[in-house]
Order: sequence, then C-alpha cells, then structure tokens
Amino acid sequence: MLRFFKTTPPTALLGLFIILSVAIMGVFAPFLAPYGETEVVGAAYMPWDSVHLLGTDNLGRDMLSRVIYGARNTVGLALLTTAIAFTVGATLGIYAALKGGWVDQVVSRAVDVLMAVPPLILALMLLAIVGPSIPNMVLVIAVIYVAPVFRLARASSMNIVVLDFVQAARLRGEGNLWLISREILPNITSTLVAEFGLRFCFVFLFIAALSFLGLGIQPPTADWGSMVKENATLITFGDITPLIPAAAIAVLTIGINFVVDWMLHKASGLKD
Amino acid sequence: MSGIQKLVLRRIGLGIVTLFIVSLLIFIGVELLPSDLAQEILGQAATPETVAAFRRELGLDQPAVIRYLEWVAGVFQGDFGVSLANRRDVAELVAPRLKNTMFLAGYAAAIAVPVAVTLGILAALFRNSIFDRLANVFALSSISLPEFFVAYVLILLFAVNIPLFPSLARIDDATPFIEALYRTFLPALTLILVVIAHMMRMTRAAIINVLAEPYIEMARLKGVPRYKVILRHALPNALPPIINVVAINLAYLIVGVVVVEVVFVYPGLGQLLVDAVAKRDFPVVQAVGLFFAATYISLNILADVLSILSNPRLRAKA
Amino acid sequence: MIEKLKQDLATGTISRRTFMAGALAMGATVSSASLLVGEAHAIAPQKGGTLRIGFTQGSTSDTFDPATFNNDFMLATGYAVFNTLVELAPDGSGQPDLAESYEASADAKTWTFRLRDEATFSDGKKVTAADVIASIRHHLGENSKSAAKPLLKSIEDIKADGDNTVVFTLTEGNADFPLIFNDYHLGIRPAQADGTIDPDTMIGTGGYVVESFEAGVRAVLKRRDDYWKKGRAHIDRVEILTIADPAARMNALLTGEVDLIDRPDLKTVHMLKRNPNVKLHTQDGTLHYVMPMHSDTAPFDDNNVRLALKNAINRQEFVDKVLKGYGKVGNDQPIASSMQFYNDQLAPRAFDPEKAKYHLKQAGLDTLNVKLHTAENAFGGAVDASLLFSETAKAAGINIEVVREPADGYWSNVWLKKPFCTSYWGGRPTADLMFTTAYAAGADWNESRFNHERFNELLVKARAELDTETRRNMYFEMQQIVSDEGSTIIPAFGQYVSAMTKRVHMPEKVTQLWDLDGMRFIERWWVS
Amino acid sequence: MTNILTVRDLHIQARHKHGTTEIVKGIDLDLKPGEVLGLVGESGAGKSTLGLAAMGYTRDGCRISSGSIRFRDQELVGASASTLRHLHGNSIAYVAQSAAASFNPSHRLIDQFTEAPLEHGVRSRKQAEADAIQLYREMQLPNPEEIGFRYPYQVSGGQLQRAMTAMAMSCKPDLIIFDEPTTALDVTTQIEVLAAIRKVVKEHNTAAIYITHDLAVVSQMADRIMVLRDGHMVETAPTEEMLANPKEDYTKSLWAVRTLHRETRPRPEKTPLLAIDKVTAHYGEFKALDSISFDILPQRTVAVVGESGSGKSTLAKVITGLLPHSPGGEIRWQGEALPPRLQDRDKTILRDVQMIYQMPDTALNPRHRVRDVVGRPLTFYLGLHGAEKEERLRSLMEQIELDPDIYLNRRITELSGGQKQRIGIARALAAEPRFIICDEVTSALDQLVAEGILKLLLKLQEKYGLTYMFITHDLATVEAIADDVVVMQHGKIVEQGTRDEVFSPPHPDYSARLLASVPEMDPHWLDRVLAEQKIDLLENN
Repeated sequence: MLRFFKTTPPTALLGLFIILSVAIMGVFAPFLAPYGETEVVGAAYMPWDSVHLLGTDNLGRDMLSRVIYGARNTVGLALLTTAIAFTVGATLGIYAALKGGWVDQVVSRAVDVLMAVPPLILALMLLAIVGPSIPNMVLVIAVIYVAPVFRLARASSMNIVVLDFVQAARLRGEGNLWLISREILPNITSTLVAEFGLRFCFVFLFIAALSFLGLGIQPPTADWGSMVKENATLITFGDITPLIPAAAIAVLTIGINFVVDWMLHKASGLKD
Repeated sequence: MSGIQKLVLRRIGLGIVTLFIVSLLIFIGVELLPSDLAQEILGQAATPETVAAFRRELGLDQPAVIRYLEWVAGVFQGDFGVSLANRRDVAELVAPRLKNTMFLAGYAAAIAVPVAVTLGILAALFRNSIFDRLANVFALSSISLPEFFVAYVLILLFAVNIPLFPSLARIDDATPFIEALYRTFLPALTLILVVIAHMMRMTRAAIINVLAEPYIEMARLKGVPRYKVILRHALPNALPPIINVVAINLAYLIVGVVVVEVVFVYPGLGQLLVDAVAKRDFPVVQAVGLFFAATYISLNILADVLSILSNPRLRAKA
Repeated sequence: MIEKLKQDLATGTISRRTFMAGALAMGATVSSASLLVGEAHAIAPQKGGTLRIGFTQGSTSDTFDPATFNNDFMLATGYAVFNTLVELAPDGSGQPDLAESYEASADAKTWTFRLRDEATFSDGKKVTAADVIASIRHHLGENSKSAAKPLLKSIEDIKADGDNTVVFTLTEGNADFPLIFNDYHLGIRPAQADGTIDPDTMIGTGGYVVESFEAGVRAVLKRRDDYWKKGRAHIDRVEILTIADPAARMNALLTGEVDLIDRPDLKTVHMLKRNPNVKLHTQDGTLHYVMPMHSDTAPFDDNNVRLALKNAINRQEFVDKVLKGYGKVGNDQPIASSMQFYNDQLAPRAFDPEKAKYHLKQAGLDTLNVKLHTAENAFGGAVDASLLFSETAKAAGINIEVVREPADGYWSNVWLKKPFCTSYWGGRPTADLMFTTAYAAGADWNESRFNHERFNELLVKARAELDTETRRNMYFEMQQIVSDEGSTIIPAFGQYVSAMTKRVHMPEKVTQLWDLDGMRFIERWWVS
Repeated sequence: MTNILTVRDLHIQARHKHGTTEIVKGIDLDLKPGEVLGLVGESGAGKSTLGLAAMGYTRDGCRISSGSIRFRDQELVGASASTLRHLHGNSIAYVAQSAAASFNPSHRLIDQFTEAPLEHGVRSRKQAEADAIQLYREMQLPNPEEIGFRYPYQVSGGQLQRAMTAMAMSCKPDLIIFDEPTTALDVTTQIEVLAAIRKVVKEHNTAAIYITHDLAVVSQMADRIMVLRDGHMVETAPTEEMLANPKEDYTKSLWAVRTLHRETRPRPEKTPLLAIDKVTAHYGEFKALDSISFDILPQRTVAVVGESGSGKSTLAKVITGLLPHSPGGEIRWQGEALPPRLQDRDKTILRDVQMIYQMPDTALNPRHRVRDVVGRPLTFYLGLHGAEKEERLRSLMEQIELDPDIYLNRRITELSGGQKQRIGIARALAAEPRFIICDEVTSALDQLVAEGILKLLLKLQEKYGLTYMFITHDLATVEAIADDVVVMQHGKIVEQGTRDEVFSPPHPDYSARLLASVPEMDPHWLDRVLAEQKIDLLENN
C-alpha cells in the first residue's frame, strides 16, 4: 500500500483522490448533503456563511447540497451513458475487426453515416422524436458516441487480430464471444480506458450543451451542467456562484485525465 | 488516372451514397417528429381548421414518399426547394449563413491549428517539463468547461470589465473584413479555446509515439539537435494522426458551433438548423444537414488524402 | 354632453375609462374623444436617434405574412410598419388609428369605419376601403391559415361604402368589435388588383419602412418622413435583434450593444438594477398563467374536485418562486385588474388545504390522484410551478403526478388534449374577447371545455349590450361564475419586465396589453 | 599506439517499476584505432547497452552510474549534450540492427546520408552527396548514383543495411558501433552485407565494435572477441585464440551449441499422415503457393526451408485452414481430404493439428496467466475441470520442464522468451495432438535456449509419437531435428527428400547457395567463400 503511494506519480494520486471523492459524494449524497436536493431552505442568492457554506442558488436551495447531489446525477448519468456507448461500440468494433469482410464493411459504413450527421442535430431530432426524458437522453447520447468508440475499438483491434495468439485461438476453434472478450478485449483495454476518460468528459459537456438548448437534464434535478447554465447570467455581475459547478466539472475532468494519463503510461511501460 | 485520383473518386462516390442515406435518415427523422410545420408556426394559436389550411398551402397533405422523391428530384437539378416556413429559396436562405459559418470557422481555425500544433510540438519537445504540465492542465481545463461558460467568461473579461470587444458578433455583407474580424473576435476566441486542447494533446501524443521509433534514436546518434529531431524526423511521421484530429476539429468548427452562435448572436448555419428542426422546416433541415454531412465527409477525404501524401510509401502506392 | 365629460376628465372626477365608455355609448365618433385625451396630457417626446432592441423571440422562419405573426419580433416590427384600424390606448380602450372614426348601429351589429384621408402607404398610395377589405379578408375564408380567423368569426359581410368607408355586418351584436382591430395580425396592407394582398409585402402605412430584414436575426427600420400620424414615430432608426440567450441579452445591454431588452433574466434583475445606466420597466398586464381541467372529464366534472384543487395551490408561492415576485396572485378568472370590467370585489382565494379537503369530502373522496401535464415551454417555469403545486397539494390529500411532456409539439399534442395541463394567455384587450376565446362553449380554444348555461347566455348578452353599467354587472357575474365554478386554475397574473438604458423614454402611461406598450413602443417611445 | 576508446569500470543502471537493476557491471574495454572488437553474448548480457555507452549514450530509463569512457582524450561520462552531439555521427557513428526501422520512412536515403555531415559542418551538400555515391559504390549497392534518391521502402533489407553502413561512414568517423547489423537478414543476404561491411571498415581503417549473438558471424568480422554475460565480461581474446581455445565454461557452452545433430532414421513405407497434393494459394491476385506437393509421414519431422517470401509460412496457413487454398489441389489427412476452410473442419481435426509460433511474445496473450493459456485447450477439447485439470496442468508443466508451483500462476509478461516458447509447446501439447506445425520456433531465441527447446521437442516426439512440420530458415536447426527436408523458393518447391539427400551434392542452384551462405565458425570462412566465388555478390537482390 505504501509502495503504491511511493511509486504512483502525485498527479495520478490527486486524480484518484478527486474521482474517489466525487464517487463518495455521489453514492452518499443523501447522507453528506446538509439539505435536500430540491429543498428550498432560504432566500435566493444568500451569500456564503456557516449555515450555507456555498450560499444558496436562484430558488434559495442550498448550493453545497446541490453540488453534492449534482455529483450523483451528472457523474452517474455521464458514466452510464459512456458505459453504454463503450459496451456497444467496443463490442461492434472488435467484432468488425475480427470478422472483416462484408460484416466490417456494413457496420463501418453505417457508422460513417452516423458520424456524418452532426451530433447536436442528431440529438435534437432524436430527442424530439422520443421525448427528452432522462433515459432517452442517455440512450441518444450513447448512440451518438457509439460511432467514435466503434472506430477506435476497431482500429486498435485490427492490430491485435493479426497477432499469433488470436490465430491460435481461432485454430483451436474458439467462438466469437471468447475471441472478443478473452483474447482481444484485454489487450485494448488501456486504449479504451484512455478514450473512456476523454469521452466521459465529452458526454458531460454534451449534456451541458443540451441543457443549454433546453433538452438536457431538466430542472429541478441538480446537475452540474445545468447548474452552470441556470446561474450563468451571474457571471456578468462577477458573482462566482456559477463557478462552483463549473469548477467541479473542470476538477473532475482534470482528475480523470490525470489517472488516464498514468494508466496509459503504465500500459506503455509494460510493453517495453 | 493516378491512384490518388482513383482513391478520391471512390471516396467521393462512397460519400455521395452516404449523403443520400443521411438525407433519407433526416427525412424520416423529420417525419417522425411530433407535430409539423403548420402546428409549430401557428403554435398555441393553431386550430384544426387553420392547421389544415396551412398544411394544404405547404403541400404537407401529400404523402411523405412523394414529398421526399420530389425533393430528391429537385436536388438532382440543383434545386434545394423552398423553405416551408417563409417560401424563400433554400439556397438563397442558406448562402449568407453558410458564408458566416465558414468565416468564423476559418477565423478560429487559422489561429487554433497553428497554435495547437506548435504547442503540441513544444510540449513533446519539453516532455514532462513544467511547460508540458502547464500546457496539459490548461488543455484539460479548457475542454472541461462548457462552451457557453467559456463564452460568458470571455464576455465578462473582454466586453464588460475591459470593454475591448463587442459582446455581440453582428456582421453582415457590408461589414469590412477587418471590422468583421474585430467583431467576431470573442466567438472565435471561444472556439479556439474549445478546440485547441484536443489538437494539442493529439499532436503531442502523436509525436511522442513516433519518438519511440528506432530512426529517432538513429537521428540523435547522428548528432542532430533535439528540435531538429522533432521537426525533421518525428513530425513528418506523426502527420497522419495530427491531420486527422485537425480534420475532426475543423468539422466541429463548422457543424458544432450552435451554442457559440446563440451566445454571440451570430447568424450562422447552426442556429438556422436548430430553428428549422424546431419548426419542422424539412427542406432547410435537409439542405443544412446535408451540407454538414458533406463537410464532414469531405474533410475526412481530405485528411485521408493528405495522410497518404505525407507518407512516401502510400503516396507512391496510391 | 361632450363638454361636460371633458370638464369632468380634466378635473379628475371621472376616470378616463368612464369618459371613453361614456362617449362610445353615446355613439360619438371616437376620433374626437381620443384627441381630447391628447390635449389633456401634454407630453414632450424628442425626435431623432437610434433605438437598438434585443428581443428574446424571433425565428429564422419568420415572414411578413400577417397570418403567421406569432412572436414579439414580428409584433413590434408589424406595428411599426403597418397600422391597424384601431389601436388600444393605455387605459384599455380603443382609439382610432387608420380609421378616423367608427360607429355602431343600435344593436351593435353593423359597424361603420371611416378611413383617414391623409393616411398613405410608404409607396405614396392613399389608403382606401379596398385595402382594408383585402387585408381583413386575408384572415377569412376556408383557406386562411391565420390565427386571427377565430377573432373575426362573427363577421358576416364586409362592404366598401365609397373609397373611404368600410361597413362590417356581424352575425351578432358586439360592443367591443372595434377593439378586435387592434390585433397585430390585422395591419392594413395594400390591395392588389385581384382584391387580395401580397402576404409578403413590406409596404405599410406605418411610421417606419423596412431597410433590411433577416428573419430570426435582425430588422432595420427607418422612419418615414412623410408619416401621416402626427406626434408619433420619434426615433429615426430602429434596429431589432433576436438575442435568445438571456445572458447574451443582458450582456448586450450592459455593454451598450443594444438600448433595450425584453425579458431580462429575472434571477439577476436585482443586480441589473444596480447599474446606473440601466432602468427597469415593469408592466402589469393581461398575461396570466392557467391550469385548465377538462370539465367534461372525470374527476374534473365535479365542481367540488375543481374547488379542492383551486384551494390546494399556493398562489403566493407561485408569484414568489416561479415569477420571482414579478406578478400578482390570480383568482381563477382571466380578467386582469387593468381591464375595463375587472371585478375587484372577488375575494382572493387563499391557500387552504382544509377547505380543499372539505371539497374533496363533498365530492365523496378521501384522496385524489390526478396527472398534471406540463412542459418547459408551456410557460417559463411551468415545470417548477407544477412541482410546487404537487408539493403543496399533498397537504390536502391530493396527489398530483407531474408528467413532463416534450416541449416540441406541446401545443399540438398536449394542450387542449390532456385533461389537466399548464398553459398561459398573453391576454385579450377586452373581457368579451378573453371569455369568447377561451371560455365560450364550443370555442376552439376552450381549453377547459367549460360549458355553463348562465355564463354562455351572459356572454352573448353582454357582447351586444351598449349600456356600460349593465355590461359591467354582467361581466362581474361572469367573473364570479368562472372563479367559483370554472374549470381553470389561474394562480397568477404576470408582469412584463424589460430593461433599457436611461436614454430610452416612454409616455407616462403605457398600454397594459402584452409587453412594451402593447408592442407599439417603436412609434410611441423616444430616445434622448 | 594509444587507445581510441578506453572504458574503465563502467556501471550502468536501468530503472523499472520496482527500482533499479545494474545491467552493466564494471566493464573494462580498450580499443585501438582500426581494431574491430566483437561483443558476443546472449540477450540481456548488456552488449547493446555497452555498445551505445561507448558513444556516451544511454537509452531512456538507463544511466551510467559510475566509471569512465574516454574517446581519445575526451571523457564521455558526464560530458555536455553539445559535446556528445558534436561527436555523434561525426567521430563515432552507429549502425542499428534493423535498417528498415532505423531509416526515417519520410526522407530519401541521400538526405539522411547528408544530414550528419551538414549538421557537423564537415561537408557541403554537394560534397556530401558525392561522398554518398562513392560510399554506395564501395558498399557494392546497385546503381550507386541513383539509389540514394529512393525512399527507404523502395530498397530491400540487405541494401538498406549497406546504405546504413554507408551513412555511418558519411563523416569518416574513427569508430563505428555495429549493433547486430545482419541479424534480421536472410543468410544469402547476410553474407553480402558482411562482406561489404568488412571491406569498408578495413579500407577506411575505422575502428569498430561489432555486437552480435552469432559466433560464426563475429568470427568473420572481429580482430578480437569479448564475451559478455549478465553485464560482466566473461573473457576476451583475439579471435583465433578465442575460437580455438575458449577458457571459460560459459564460453565453451556457447561454442558447443552447434553440435546438436539428429541421427538419420530410415524413411519408412507408411501411409502419409498429411499429404499435400498440388496445392495452390493466393493472396488476392498474388500467387503465394504454386502447386505444392509433398507428404508428411507419421512420427517424422519435415523441415520446410526457405528465406523470407518463399511461401513457407503461407504453407502453414493453408494446412491449418486459415488461408483456404485455391480449388484444384487437395490436402489429405490420413487419406481423407480436409475441407479448405477452418470453419468447415471439425473439432477433432482442430485438436489433432496444433501449432507453435515463431514469436513467443505474440504467440501468447500477454493479458493471460500461464494457467489460462495451457488450461484452455484442456477445457476446450477434453472438457477437463477442477482437480483433473489441475493434475494435467501440473504434468504438462513438468513435461516442458517448468516448475508448476512457480510458473503456473505467473503472468505471461513475467516470463522470458524461452519460457514463453515452452508454454507455447505446453499449449499445443495440452490438446494431445498428433501433428504439430513449428513455425520458426527457435529463430527469436538465444542459441542456448533454442537448443533446449529443440531437445524438448525431440524428447516429446519420442514420447508421444508426434509428427512435426518445421518451418525454418536456419539450416543448423534442420540439421538438428529434421528427417525430411523441403526447400522452397518463390512459392515453389526447389528440392525435397530426406535430410541426407538434400544436404549432399549435387544441389540445385538455390539450395547450393543457401547451404554455402550459412556462416561457419572459421575466421577464414568468409574469405574462402568469397574466393570460391560461390556467391554472386552483386545484383542478386
């Protein structure tokens, strides 16, 4: 354990600390938050004091509690969305690389089409069709991000499928499931993890952008993206309230990427 | 016909097929949207009677397949139809906004691409130095902030607190070029900050990736100075991924700037498309959607061709 | 008689409204009456300057076709470029505009409008009866898609009486008929040879001509030097921009990019006020928020259920939290306090869970489970309002499940279709129009499917009644009926808020319909 | 004569995730001008690290912890970056193992040639280009005037290696470090490169350090040989002396490797286990196999010999069904035709035919543990689980001479190359096959390790009556293990027969050249071969 702290770079430790804190905040939000997520506890825009550590927001809800609950909603949803996109995208990508031929062609062309439609427009249309509920939003964003994940998974699998151990497994007569999950996936995990970090942040920002256009997570649910938006006009007056959720997003993004950089470094180190 | 030409032609052919499928998807999408233009325009003021009258006027009472085929037939004759909402020629409606979008994208790209690539090269050159780490944190922060937030902060800093630039990017045909650059500086800066990080990180990663190649060690053992090793030996071989990420970001600058358009009240295509989707103005959605898809596809083709040209082996093979 | 009234007005013994009503009731030509008002309140507007406006609304699909006008951008532009026959005065009464005068027959079924001699279109052509008829007909007939069509439903026939006079024959008497012509759809456009108007024409009789127009982006208007109306159109040049983002709109005002914005973000209005160059304009109006229940659908077919719900909503909270204090509690009836026949004797309905419970019991229920359909675009804060309602109603044993509907298509798929939803009304200039539009049995937009025999009877009678006192009594009773037996919860009336730099000036009194002086501010206000 | 290079008590450390290890442990080295020193050792002996250190250069993660390296009078340990840069390429040059990877693919050969002279300011571009053409000629490259204007991919491996030597000579350095310059080449190519290098180094009187694991090669090139093991020097002596009379046991064991020889077994008259009958295969348009026919008899070992591009690996793919052969030919397994496609073969065939791969690093999934790799065929083919499987695992580990207690739970990444290759054998063995294809199984291994693997394979063949097909380019391996030999070139069979038949004259041309190109551990072998003019050095690429 001690050695872990000694051998891990400080940036990665910081990143891990941030991710862990946010995770704890998210999981234990109801116990950590001094007030409820949507509970109105005072006047609007109360300044920071001992009762409301970060003051109150536009409706008089406790800012600290909203930030804590926001961790749960924002991070949880972004995580879920990214996870779906990766599960589907990576499976398809590896499968296409493994099969090659017309399977690869068909899926790749379909992904080309998907990528050729601007993501925001795709989201606007899909959400308008299925209705902007949270599950729909998660699915729609996941569908949009399947495309880039597919490409990455396919490209990295291409380097793996030609290796002898995959050939060995094929010669053994292994099925696709085994080839994908046991032979190829473990070898592209680090690439996928790195992409996961970045995509996760993109999903985050995408949700925020959708909120900006009125289609994201709807009030009164606390999510960091919408909280920035809801209070954004305050920036004009030099009020730093909107900076809190924005900073939360930024800190988490940086934390995740620190960890991802470290993992990549470790992965590449093993190769040498 | 050279290989490159053949390749480009094949890719263009494939691109056209993709565009066709995209147009079909967009049409189906618009068809699936709840309500239609008549209802959206009339809004709360719609009565069944007025909606029916409006639909008749717009031709929305025709079956969907016929409307789509008519539209496709029009496009093949270079006619993108007329906007359902205001009966203006779509091409005429789109053209000035297209110009604005390209102007802003070009403006941002002209600054962002060289700066990002330079910073990426410097970060790779001074790997793990303070500069590298600072650049990394800066890059991560700038991608982690929502665009509109960056925009608001820039407005606060450079329009409200220190009134250097206008907070609205109002330009029209009559605006002189230099004046237009000045007025659109803040939106361009917002976009630059948004795209620079991604390109910078990829440039750095691509170069560092190449640095592990034996020919880099060879170059160093020939006594070539570090910066020349990077510029002459690493950069040319790191170009394909850099070209790719630049293409992705260029595409983003063209198709993904709705939010910036909204904040700076800049009349670009993004806002037009969002409005057209909201109003179910199918011909406009189609025209803009197709333009965006075409942009994406052509940038991809361009990136591929440039990648091939940057590699002597592929260049000769193609 | 006129002299007597004029004297009373000057000495303040009668309100302006009484004066107008009185004058109208006597069949006086209204033109002279409004002139009197002009004399009574001396104002000193300044000429020249430029006004730049940042509007929330405005869409790339906007056109000049009056049938499709549906947002503030086009309303303001329309009123600046075109004139209507009648305009709404600040006191809520009608005032001749393109019509020099108008008068009704005794049964209020035939109305004769005489046009002004001096009024010309911007191409120099004189306004004739043919122009008026073509412009009105644009909104009539089977093929009209105009939203103004229902307003004009009672018109049986339009005839020209010479070049200068238009005669409308109605299917039933309507004392408020002239006020319909204040509507923004009904600006007068030049007739073409075939008796129709060119829907896209920008040629109007108004004080401004269009210099440039880019839908959803901006419009530039230039003052007409030869404007026929005196004492109006002070500003030389007007630039209207669509700035949909609230923060951008606010920044534009603060950085001096625009002089006036509508709908500033209410969250930050208090901070905006601190800026020494900025002033706020709040305006009571006819805007009100509604939660209609289908009175023919269980459980809302029982008035006790409706009363229970009416008592279970916390109206003050609605005003404080949803409207951020910019509003007044409502009393479940749609007539605003600024309107002519407002019933000021109705006791405000307080939040009273006990009473709600009592009504539930009367309906034979212990608890009530209902679904309230809403969407963000039903009105700003509609979802919050519904959630708040749901919270407070619990105290009365009422479970309101808030169903959030997609904003897209809300007006076509939810409103009028779901038995309990959220909506709003920008208001109508008269009590009759308001009731006729949304409460009359069989009306297209009778969102609560309200059908009350006595109410229906009174509505028709009051419309044709020319005696003000009798009319007032009738409207008072109708407001009482709607409030007590109606099927619409009206928790609050909203205020319009706009913000402008201090160089923007307006008359002492402004029209209370819609925002910004009845959206006629361009020709009425001025800049220094 | 003063030394051109003097190394004293050199220690070099390498950093890794668990701390640091010393990889060069106190080496002394002296090099006179014009002398060629051969550095010999197995992988991990520290020979490359030492070679690079002679330039004052260490790779990322390594550092010189103590000692001294003097190039003439210049101390290189602790010298400034600019001092070193001035020496690199100018006075000390480097020739890397893989020329294909060490030439920048984006620049033409001549531009890479002139880079160092221009950088160091010792030549004008014109002069440098003239030098290049001169040196290309000296290196016996075809079209010396024109070849420099090609890109690296347009030039064959042997030519590239010669071009790289020419590049190293571009500033007429006093010392060149050759780091395994011919290891990646086929034997017939290697001999040309060796000859060219030797000639140029001699003519320019350049001192050189020649790093290799191949004793036969080093004995052609070096004046003196130094044997390294685990960062220590084992012994050093002039070449002839070292070959004739190695002193240390370790050195002797290295010398002994090449003595493995299989007893000749008579060719029995049995039905073939596998019959290849007029098999042709294509990669797209390219015909990779052209009507190949031969038989593999049960319990024998057939060696398929050829250089890169001869089609020998394609043959393996066709037999396993990964690359279905073109219609017309037939592959018969025990007399019955095999379906060409892998997907159409049933599990018993798949189980009977196993394969062992060339590169142990890619043959085993680096994310798995030994237990997973060896255990999978047990479960997959034999349906073994639990204790039964465990028992089989342990017995298999014992078969391949690895301690099950230590190795069964190791990660693949924690194994050495030889150990990985043994695991590869265990995996094949686990299926209880009858036929194993061995694709260059020893070529990536050190000689001692390779010998161990070959012995193991022989032992297993005895024990289980296995039939092998050995794909190899190394004639020593053929000597060691094969009963029958098939020589391939350009997708065709050039010669086939028993080993003794193929190895004794008369030979077809190609076989002759192949056999003559195999270096022998005689310092005069190269001179002799060149003198006999058995090999046409020019224009055979």
